[in-house]
Amino acid sequence: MSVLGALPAMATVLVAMLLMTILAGLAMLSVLGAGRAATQTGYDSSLVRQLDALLPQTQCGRCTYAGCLPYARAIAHGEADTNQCPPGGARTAAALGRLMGREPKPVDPAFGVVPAVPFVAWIDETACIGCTKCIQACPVDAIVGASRYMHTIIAEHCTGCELCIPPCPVDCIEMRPPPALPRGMSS
Amino acid sequence: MSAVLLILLSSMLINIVAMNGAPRWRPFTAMNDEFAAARTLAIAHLIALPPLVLGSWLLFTRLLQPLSMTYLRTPAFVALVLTIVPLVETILRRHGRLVPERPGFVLLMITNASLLGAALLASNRLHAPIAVLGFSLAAAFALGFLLLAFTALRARLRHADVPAIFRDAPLSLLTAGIMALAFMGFTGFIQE
Amino acid sequence: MPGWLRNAGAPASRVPNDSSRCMPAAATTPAGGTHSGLAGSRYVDAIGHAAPAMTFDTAAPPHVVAPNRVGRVMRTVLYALVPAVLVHVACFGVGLLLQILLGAVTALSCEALALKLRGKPLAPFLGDGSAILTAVLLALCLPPLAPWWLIVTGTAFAVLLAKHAYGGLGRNLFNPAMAGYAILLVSFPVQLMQWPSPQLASHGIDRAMEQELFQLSLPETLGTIVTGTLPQRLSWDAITSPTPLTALQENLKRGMTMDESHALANADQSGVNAWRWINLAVLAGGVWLLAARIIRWHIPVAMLGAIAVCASIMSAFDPGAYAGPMFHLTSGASLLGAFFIATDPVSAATSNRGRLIYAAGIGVLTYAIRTWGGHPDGVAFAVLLMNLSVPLIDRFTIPRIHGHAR
Amino acid sequence: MSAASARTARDTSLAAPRSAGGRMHGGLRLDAHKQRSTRRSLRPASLSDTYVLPLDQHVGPPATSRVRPGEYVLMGQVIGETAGAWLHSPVSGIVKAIELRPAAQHLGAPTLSIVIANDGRDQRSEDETGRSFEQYSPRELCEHIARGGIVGLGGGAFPTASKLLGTPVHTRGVMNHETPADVDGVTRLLLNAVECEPYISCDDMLLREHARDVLLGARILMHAIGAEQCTIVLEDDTPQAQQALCSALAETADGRIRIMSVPSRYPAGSERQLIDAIFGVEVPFDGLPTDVGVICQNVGTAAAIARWLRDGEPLIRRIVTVTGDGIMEPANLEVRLGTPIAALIEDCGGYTPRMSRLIMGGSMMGIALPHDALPVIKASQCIIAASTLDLQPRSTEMPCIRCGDCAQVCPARLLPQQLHWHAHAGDLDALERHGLMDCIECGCCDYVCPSQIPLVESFRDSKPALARAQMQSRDAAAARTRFEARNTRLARLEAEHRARLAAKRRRPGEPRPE
Repeated sequence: MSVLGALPAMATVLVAMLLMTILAGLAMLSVLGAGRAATQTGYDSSLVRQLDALLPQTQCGRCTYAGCLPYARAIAHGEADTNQCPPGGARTAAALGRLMGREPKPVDPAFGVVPAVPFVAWIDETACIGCTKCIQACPVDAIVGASRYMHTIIAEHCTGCELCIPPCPVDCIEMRPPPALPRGMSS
Repeated sequence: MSAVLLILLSSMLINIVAMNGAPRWRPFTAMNDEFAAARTLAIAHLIALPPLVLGSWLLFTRLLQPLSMTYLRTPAFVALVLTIVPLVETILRRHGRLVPERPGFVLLMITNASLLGAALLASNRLHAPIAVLGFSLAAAFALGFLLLAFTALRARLRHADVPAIFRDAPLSLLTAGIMALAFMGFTGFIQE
Repeated sequence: MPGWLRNAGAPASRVPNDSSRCMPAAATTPAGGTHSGLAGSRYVDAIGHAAPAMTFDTAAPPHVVAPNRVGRVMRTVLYALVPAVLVHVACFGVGLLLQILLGAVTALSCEALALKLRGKPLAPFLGDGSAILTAVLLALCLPPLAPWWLIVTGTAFAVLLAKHAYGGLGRNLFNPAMAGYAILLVSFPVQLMQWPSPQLASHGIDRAMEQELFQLSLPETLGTIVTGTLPQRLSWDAITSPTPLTALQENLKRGMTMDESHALANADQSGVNAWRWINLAVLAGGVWLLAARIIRWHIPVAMLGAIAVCASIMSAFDPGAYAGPMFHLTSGASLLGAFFIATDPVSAATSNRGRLIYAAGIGVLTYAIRTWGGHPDGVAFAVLLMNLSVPLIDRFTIPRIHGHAR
Repeated sequence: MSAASARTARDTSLAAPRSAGGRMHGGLRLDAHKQRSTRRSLRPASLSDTYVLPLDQHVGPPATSRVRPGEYVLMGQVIGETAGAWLHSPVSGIVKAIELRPAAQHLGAPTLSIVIANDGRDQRSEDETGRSFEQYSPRELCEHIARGGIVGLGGGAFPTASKLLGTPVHTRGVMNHETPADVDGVTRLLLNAVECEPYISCDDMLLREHARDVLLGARILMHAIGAEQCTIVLEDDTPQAQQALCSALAETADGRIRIMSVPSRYPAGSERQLIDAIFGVEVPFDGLPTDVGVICQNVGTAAAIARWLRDGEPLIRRIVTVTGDGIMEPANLEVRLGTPIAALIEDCGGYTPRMSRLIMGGSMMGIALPHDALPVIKASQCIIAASTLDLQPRSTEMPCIRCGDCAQVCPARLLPQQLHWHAHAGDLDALERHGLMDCIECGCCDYVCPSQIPLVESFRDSKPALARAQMQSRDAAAARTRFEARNTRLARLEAEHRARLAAKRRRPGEPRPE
């Protein structure tokens, strides 16, 4: 097996190694590139958007996350479980479970209990001092009023998240069943 | 021809088990509308398969065979897949509506046996580039149709009051079995 | 009586059925109204009013329902099959009747077994005749002298796995009869090829002598089916002759042209004639089903149309190698498939447009398998393939709803 | 059927009814069972001693009572007020009590009702100004109709005034009500005399004996909504009614009114299907007939409006068909509202031994009542004392074999077998995709189903769940848009605030940014 005879074999092996490294390099480049492209634009994968679409958007924080979108991101990344949304109730828990392919579990009462027809906030206008603290706290702009003027809550826009109760200095906000006004008429 | 069908079916069977077998992430059912995921995957296959099969065929016949290094066929194929699939994903992502799911899509595309099967078959059997292209397009189209049909099928099976022992996986395998029966009708189409 | 009227009676807050824009959702029950439970027909009044003398049962509308039953539908289809069975017996002897008997017994026992396992009531399901219909269709596809275990395994697979594994009547995805036939076709190809040559009464006198020799009496037929062996005086090759489709396929493989193959077939008068009579009887049954409005025209017309179109295109393309439309329509299981098999409502598509696509697909696939495939008749495989794509077809063929743009 | 059919100005010829071109999809040919009830002529029902008037006789909040127990009321005096249509006393007498009484529309469950003891004198309350309808402006006319307590008498019981005020002539100026561009604001009146449901024959008798009231009512309605064209539609199997209407029309010689007939198939009389058959236009699923420029009213409503405007008599009586094999002599009676159904049964000779079920409405959509001690309300068109002969009860339910007979007969072109499949599984998205909310609950699919499945009942039970889910997703979407708008606003305010601070804290010596 003369060295000369072996040279072409050696050459082919070298060429093969070179070829494989080039191909592997290309592969690495595209895998990393695609990965970066996905996360670079703070891009919420469609899974997060689909999860967010299922949530009731009360932004109440009962699921220990800042709002519905953060909770959806937590579920997508597997940090949160699918039964932490009391306002959504059994239907949302089942939909989240089905979407994540897990066995749907009933809502965990530890995160709070919400009545079937959610209550809405109500301001006792005689006690309101117009400090606008609740307006800043309301995530969905359901409170009308200006500083030093009396505030009131638009019952139809209130999602029952109870975030306006703690900041109120005179504690004049309480939760009440929604008024029986015919919803269809007023839209 | 029957060999191709058997390969497709085996990939379909392997896929099915993969689809509802792996517990932690289930790439397929991670979409609330399974149909959208199946459509995304079908179109991804349609885009990925032709360049992949053509590339691996050219690589094999023009490069590895003259240098008699055919043992490098599979690693070359793996490298090719790792190059093409992420590119396909970026193409799909720009499309917006067909956005693939991060964990599920890439892994499924790379580990999809039918891509490897199609590539190996092409390099063994076919000799003209046109035949290779035609074959890869046909394989991608058949796989896409099967994916969509099967997803719609499972959506309907989900609501039927199937006996408890047959629920989910066994019924999918039984359905795949009867489907294989149906495909046996095509045996002998093209004399090998 | 509008929605608000009837729904307001029930305790849960109801939304009237008119479009929500003009009618508000009655968020709470009418003011002051308390709802006493309507215990069956006994009316208990929460406000102390004495229950009136005569009380009546309160059932939900509609109060009048047409006397239509699932059993009636299936039985009508069975009656429509009777002419085909009679002509079949006239041609091939009493073998078919025994096969049907065996099939029906197996089907009913498997159905009973499955229902008992599922804990469902036996009477209504056994009475609806769907299992018997599966058995009869399967028996019509098998050779009359096939061994007993062929029809038994086919029917058992059809009823147990193809129907009850999916949830019983109305929930199977695949046509049970065709699933059973396909499994037999793939597993026992030899037994399925043993079609005896037809002994038509209208034979010329010269053939009469031979007929006695081949005519199998009832006990002999029974013996053949049970033991699987012919009486001494006969041998399988002597009495079997290929069906027109198989004959055509073998001739073409041997390189004959179409005309020679037809000439050969016409010479052997009994073969082609028998099958033509059987198909005529099937057509008669099918048309009667259409008249009885049990099936609708969409599936038969689309399937036969697709076969005819493919056949005429290909035969126009190369008359020597491809048979004309008439041959394809009147041979093999085309007519049986179009009127009795593809129209199985459970495994067919749902909307009319979906049915047209479904049946056209069956027609094209049948023609393709017959012409280029290995099997002589592709109806079974075509039906199974299209059953597979029915959920996909249904998803795209939802008809336009009244009042919706698309 | 082209919408603008050729119409000569002074077409005084005997307007023979022309058959409508458009055919309804599906529908059933049912035998009408109307001969027995139309054999005798119309007669008023005998007066009973107490009248019970429930306060919630139509959709919307119930009426608030304007009388106190013990007060003496005259016939036709207003006793209840609500937005849609007021409530009037059918007789003169003492208000015995305002209490919970079993009501027919709640299947016998009690609801707040006014009980009036009849003193038999029928003293009428004083007439109003007695102006003829031309002197009212369209808006005043609508409000006057509301004061007369007029509601749709075709079974829907929708307050007529609210429907009329929805037409473009009244809403053109109103800000939030946009009339679709393609409708040129022209409203066409459609008087519906198509009694497609078996057993009901009250409109047929009304036309035979009070055709002139209907025509007067038509002219009043055309004035109220500014319509120049009115179409009265009948079924082609009511010859006497057509004859009476044509001769009355020939007398009044009003060229704007034409008469048409449709083949008698159930449910041809449903509003959406009738508008499609007559004008060839489909009412949008989320819209009202006024969106396609049509107002559909029952002929009974037109007659009631005529009596209210001409004689000053509010809606205190209506025609009720009392029929069925369970009653001795079926007939059509002019009944005062509030009369107990038992009194009607006595008027028609009492029950036959074969009586088994008491239905208010037709045999396809009527509701079964627990007993006959319930009052007649504005919406009770027909009382069927059904016997085992009339009823063909449902037998054991079998699984659906997807035969598609129901899809062939569905007038709304739905797929009831798919709706049943998804309703059974509770899959709300698929139910919405297959159009559950467009189901008009006519019962045709139940009628033809070989598996005898109670389809309409399962659809009616799934509709509230779907409606609630749709409302929740609408609210969630609105909440999300408000939440995102708030976040962008806060971010903008924050950016402006920081820019102002940065501008103030610029280092000395830099030129002031002009």
